Amino acid sequence: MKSFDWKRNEVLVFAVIVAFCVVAAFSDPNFLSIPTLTDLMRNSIVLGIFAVGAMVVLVSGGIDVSFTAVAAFAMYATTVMLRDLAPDMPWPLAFAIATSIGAALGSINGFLIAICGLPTLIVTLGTLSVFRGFLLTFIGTLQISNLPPGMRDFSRWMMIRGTNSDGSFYSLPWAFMALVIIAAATWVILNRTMLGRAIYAIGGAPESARRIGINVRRTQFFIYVFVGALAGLAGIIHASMARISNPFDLVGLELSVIAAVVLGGARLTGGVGTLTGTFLGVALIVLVRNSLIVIGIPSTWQSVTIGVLILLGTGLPAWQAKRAEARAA
Amino acid sequence: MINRILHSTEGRLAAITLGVFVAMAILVPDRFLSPANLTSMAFQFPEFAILALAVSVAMLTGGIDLSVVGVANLSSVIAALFMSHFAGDGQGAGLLIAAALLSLSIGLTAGLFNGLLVAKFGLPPILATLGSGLVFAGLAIAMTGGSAVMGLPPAVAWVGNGTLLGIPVPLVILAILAAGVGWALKYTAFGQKTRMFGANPLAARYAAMGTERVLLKVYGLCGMLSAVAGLIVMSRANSAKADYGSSYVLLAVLIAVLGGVNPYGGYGRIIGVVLAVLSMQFLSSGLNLLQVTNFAREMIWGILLIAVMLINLVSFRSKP
Amino acid sequence: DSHSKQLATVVKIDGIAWFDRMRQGVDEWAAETGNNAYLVGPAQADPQQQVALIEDMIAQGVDALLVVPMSPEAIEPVLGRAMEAGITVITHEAASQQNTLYDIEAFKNEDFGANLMDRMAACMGEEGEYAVFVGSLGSQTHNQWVDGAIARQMEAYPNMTMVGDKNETADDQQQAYAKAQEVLRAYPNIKGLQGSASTDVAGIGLAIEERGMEADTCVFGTSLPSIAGQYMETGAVDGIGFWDPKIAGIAMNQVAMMIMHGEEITDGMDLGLEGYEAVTLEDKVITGKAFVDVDASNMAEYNF
Amino acid sequence: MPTDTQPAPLVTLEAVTKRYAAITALDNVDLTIRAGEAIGLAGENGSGKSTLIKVLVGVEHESGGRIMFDGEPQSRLTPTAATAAGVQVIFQDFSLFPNLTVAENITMTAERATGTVLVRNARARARATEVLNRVGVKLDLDARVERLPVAHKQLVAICRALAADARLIIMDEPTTALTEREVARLLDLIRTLKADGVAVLFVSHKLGEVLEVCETVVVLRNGAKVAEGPATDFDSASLTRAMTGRNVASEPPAPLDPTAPTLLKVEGLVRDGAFEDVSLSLRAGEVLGVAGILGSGRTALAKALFGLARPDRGRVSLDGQDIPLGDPIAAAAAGIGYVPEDRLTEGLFLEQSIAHNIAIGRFDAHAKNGVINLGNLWGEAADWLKRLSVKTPDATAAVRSLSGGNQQRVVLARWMARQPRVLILNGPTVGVDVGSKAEIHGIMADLAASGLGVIVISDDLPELLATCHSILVMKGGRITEVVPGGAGVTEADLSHKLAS
Ligand SMILES: Nc1ncnc2c1ncn2[C@@H]1O[C@H](COP(=O)(O)OP(=O)(O)OP(=O)(O)O)[C@@H](O)[C@H]1O
Ligand SMILES: Nc1ncnc2c1ncn2[C@@H]1O[C@H](COP(=O)(O)OP(=O)(O)OP(=O)(O)O)[C@@H](O)[C@H]1O
Ligand SMILES: [Mg+2]
Ligand SMILES: [Mg+2]
Repeated sequence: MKSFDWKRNEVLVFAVIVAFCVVAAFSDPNFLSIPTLTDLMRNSIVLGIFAVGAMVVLVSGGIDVSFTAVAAFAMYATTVMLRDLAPDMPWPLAFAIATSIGAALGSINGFLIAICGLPTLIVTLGTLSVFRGFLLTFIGTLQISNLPPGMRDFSRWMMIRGTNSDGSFYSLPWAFMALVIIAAATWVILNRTMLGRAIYAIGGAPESARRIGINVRRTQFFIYVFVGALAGLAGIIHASMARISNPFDLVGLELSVIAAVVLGGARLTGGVGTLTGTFLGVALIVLVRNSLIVIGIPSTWQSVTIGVLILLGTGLPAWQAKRAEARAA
Repeated sequence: MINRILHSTEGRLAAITLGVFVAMAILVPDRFLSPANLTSMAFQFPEFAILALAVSVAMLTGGIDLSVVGVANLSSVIAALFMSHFAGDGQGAGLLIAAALLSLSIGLTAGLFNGLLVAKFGLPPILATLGSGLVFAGLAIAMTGGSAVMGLPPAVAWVGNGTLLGIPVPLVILAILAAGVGWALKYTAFGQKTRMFGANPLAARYAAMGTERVLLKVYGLCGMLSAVAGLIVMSRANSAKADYGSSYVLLAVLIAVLGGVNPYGGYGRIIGVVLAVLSMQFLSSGLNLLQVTNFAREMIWGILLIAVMLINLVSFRSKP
Repeated sequence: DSHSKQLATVVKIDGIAWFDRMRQGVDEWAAETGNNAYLVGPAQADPQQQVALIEDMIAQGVDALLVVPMSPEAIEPVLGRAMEAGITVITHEAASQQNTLYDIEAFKNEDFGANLMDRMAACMGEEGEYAVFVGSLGSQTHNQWVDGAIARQMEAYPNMTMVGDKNETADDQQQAYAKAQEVLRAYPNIKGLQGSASTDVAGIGLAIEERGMEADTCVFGTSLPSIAGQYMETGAVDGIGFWDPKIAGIAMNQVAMMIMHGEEITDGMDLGLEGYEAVTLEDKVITGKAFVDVDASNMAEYNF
Repeated sequence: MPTDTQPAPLVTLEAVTKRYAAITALDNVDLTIRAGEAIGLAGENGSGKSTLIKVLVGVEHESGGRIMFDGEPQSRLTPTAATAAGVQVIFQDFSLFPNLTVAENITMTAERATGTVLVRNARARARATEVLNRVGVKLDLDARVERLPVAHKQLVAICRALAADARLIIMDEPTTALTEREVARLLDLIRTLKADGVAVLFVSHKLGEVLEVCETVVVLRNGAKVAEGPATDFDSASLTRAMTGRNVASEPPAPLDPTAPTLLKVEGLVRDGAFEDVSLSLRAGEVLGVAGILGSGRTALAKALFGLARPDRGRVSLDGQDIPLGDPIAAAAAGIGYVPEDRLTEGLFLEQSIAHNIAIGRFDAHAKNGVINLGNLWGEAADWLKRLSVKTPDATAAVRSLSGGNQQRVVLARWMARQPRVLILNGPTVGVDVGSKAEIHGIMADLAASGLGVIVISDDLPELLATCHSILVMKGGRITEVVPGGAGVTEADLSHKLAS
């Protein structure tokens, strides 16, 4: 039987979330309410999809910092295409286009990493600049706030709707379902297929994987295409929900996303990472970013708070691991 | 001979840098080679070159320092607050030296804090410095409410805008720092240990090398270099602010990698970093003269980075 | 020919609607006057990149530099060098700039903020809680608008109270949205929200729409019809104010040209541009009366 | 014998050659392996054994010659094709996945071979349990492999090969981390496999094992096959001669001077969960062995002495001076050196030069105010290379380019350059060929003769008996007995003391 390991990152992050909520609930009794929950869930959609992708890459022993540029590219290129060529396109088709653009850009990463064998950090650092530069130079820089109707429809399509005691609404869009579906699909791939085993295997020991006949290159290629597709989808969902397609958006989030994933227990050295941990990490980051006012931290201290949180969240487990290692030595 | 040069990473990079320079000189001959442009370039690159130097040193140990800009701004904000507080007393140069020492010690403290996180608490450097960078920048915001600190004594302007024997002071500072760091990495026990630690941290521990001390020194050095960059930025902006140069973090990483520093540790030469900075600056200024949009510049940097990696790859493979 | 001058307009950041509108003005003016005038801006909103860009422009030997500073303090030294090199330097949105010949302001910032407050107070029935948003705590103009608004409220609307600090949105719509959600949760009775960055009201408007609070709240701020239009349609945003960056761009180039031709700028002068018919001159600051009040009723008149 | 009725051999290599740039790792090797046959592959370090295996399973591709499975020529063999043909390998470095569980590791290859897309957990676990029982070890199926001790990792690697329905199992030094008991078990298992018609290619430096279990022995030297014949034609000495081309004799340790002063004194050292109440003393010139079965706490003790782990209680003193515990730098400064178990990850800076690998501990010594006198530093390194006769043309070459025996000498040189008083060697000859092994034993004897105290931890009982003045027997973290080395006790006696 698997025994429960109390020292896992997941447990720690969960404890921090609970502690944060308790403090917030004390300083504002309205904090523990359905609108807070739906706000947090809504704000987790795009970050969550990014985080799933980042986690898969980390598990495979790589790192991807270009996914935000892929998302911005896919999002903006699709919006421009829709606006100029097919304004009445239904949203599923638009989403498919954005996802394919993401996958195509991901395949460029995949080619450089899997086929040419270049280091992942360097490649994605480079493609981050290239994708963003290409987007802003050749596709456009102006934000589009009159989104095509298809995308607007999608953002207004609510899964849950309700009225609060004070008469205001709360709602959760169907876009949240995208996150749920992606999480489920990724869970199946990682935990129930041989492909997932291969991803963990190449993250743990690439040479061993090669020796037992795992096609390391093909697996890596798949991963970067998959992550690109996820990023493309996240991009278009982001634009739909924000009702604006801004090519400057998203880029700059990449390190926070990776921090959230590592907070959730994924290892930067590869081979280890879970979806539960990833979502807990995302939840924590979203919670803190959106609730500092509630617990009375002035915005001048926001940056310090998030920094300290990242340090504590990664520091405590790292320190524990270091001590455990010293004990086992 | 040419073959020999092209067989080393730095040799190829030198060829590329020269190529960029020649290309720009041909495309916009009168303006690119004009003294005004050459001086302008010489004033521009030292600040991010010094940050790239700091990132490179951290990368040698297999780590990274993403907090360089945060440290630079925190130390310059504190130095500026200090100077604006005492500026009335009129002792320009003396005050400047005191402020410089103050900012260096802030840089050192911040760097040692990073070192402590990495060495003692075992945080992955990328996250330790990401988090601490936010903390440093945040402290600078909290101290200033986010606005710029002004009212610096006139002597400050000399650091970023003055010349020494006709050479821009920032360039002189960069030259001294690059030479110093390059020399230290090669000829001092600290430098050799840094490299060896980067090559295999576990073996370094088993060889009874003081790994924690090395890391503390490395990040302390990064912090001090960042503080120097902060001083130059402060002088060039004649003010200090929490968000100056925020786009320089990834640029510094890009330059270090382009300069041939192995992000996984153990290999890297300062000359490579210097060449990478030069090629970036030539490209950047040249493209500005050609009125190419700044977005295209970003794209070209990315392409340059990947191209250099691919060239390295091809020439490694084709070795006999 | 010898009459044609090279004038570089250097803006905070390239590619956004605001400065694209300004570019239109610069390009039109260039075509009209036959000068080589153009607009450039850094790819990222970073004062140091703007400094580098200005360095390059100086090295190119432009005749005039027209700058919309990201951070006026940060570019003091480089503008000083430009002036030493004999370049005609004009700034915009930087009333405190030292190293400039003239700074052009579309209006007095405090007045603009007070005007927004007046409109918001009228909408709120002069009572209730309100919150303010700025793009960054370090931005001088945003703070002047907001301070002007708060001062106006203090003196004229005693039944209104500001809740929380100035909320910082990093000039990012997504952040404004998240901040607005948070404010709405923390202060469920809030009635007024005032934005400063052009994206602030859009982010706030989205949060308001999602909660169905269009009718209960009054949202005002600086923005453009192209950004805030869809929220004004639904009533989530009640009104915006702005000045036309196109005219501001022309004004800068025009003033620079006048100076290079030896003309003098005087108090009460007519620049021949809408909103700048009778400018005031105070020290180096040229101030017009160029603010535009827009709400759902007249937004169709502005296509940018 | 009517050849036409006999099936084609399982595997045939014809004139296989493998070149790495300038190095010819395999030179025209012919080899035939038939069902139910165990072939011993012997050769010094770097003679090409591992390369032969890699070529045979498609991890590397031959530069010339032909490989046939069941008489079918294989062009550009891949690991998948080799697995499909029933070839399984236990790699020298185990090639496990540290981040996966024991069960996942054991069944990974077998499951892949079934071509399944989905993971079948229940089936896989049943399979893993079955194989573990067959090998006779108890391991937690859900433990991550990275947390296992080396020996357990090796057992997992063995189980992985057995889990797939193999027709040929290649074992590249499968017993290096195993104790006598487990080795005996493995050899039994090989006999059973043979009886079931499975062929085994067995690579080992432990010649006794090779001769015990294999019917045919093949010897490689410098990539070429230099001898082949029935195991009964060889004995330890003749096999050694075939491998090295010369005779290697082991000498007993020089007698210990009874008046030699005590160097190292350990009193009541305790580390909870690892070892209990360890006391020992080591005299100048003494070689002290430590023997014990897997997990008996030998490595933990060695690391504690060297400061890599902090003991909970107890004292360690050198020349009567207490040494601060848990601080390797203090330990090294006091004169204790440690040559670790795993050369590749703990010992060497693989991509760095040989000279750097030797000089690592000497930077400070050659520095004045932090500035190194590089001439002296490299001169000293070159001197040590010569003194330990490391075979390399170029001290600036990466240490990766050296063979195992020479790499081990580099690690030894690193410590000798620091002139330690006490040197702790953990598995000093693991994966080292017979020739180099004898030379390393010679170096150990010289060290002792020059007045050092040497502590040797080893699973190789003959090695301990041949080199040590006395041997500590560790069981369950305690020293249970001290036996004399040399001819004082036999290998069988010692083995019995450990296992009982
Ligand atoms: N990838 C490689 N590149 C270059 N040379 C190699 C490579 N792999 C092995 N060699 C060389 O090929 C030769 C044979 O190595 P191999 O590993 O097969 O020896 P071995 O007999 O298995 O030795 P050991 O007993 O140490 O395991 C050695 O000289 C080695 O240095
Ligand atoms: N029966 C056991 N099973 C697994 N681990 C054990 C067992 N007994 C002790 N250990 C742990 O294993 C660790 C490793 O022991 P250690 O490596 O010192 O043994 P060893 O005899 O030196 O083994 P080897 O030399 O084969 O590596 C110790 O820290 C101890 O906590
Ligand atoms: Mg081998
Ligand atoms: Mg051990």
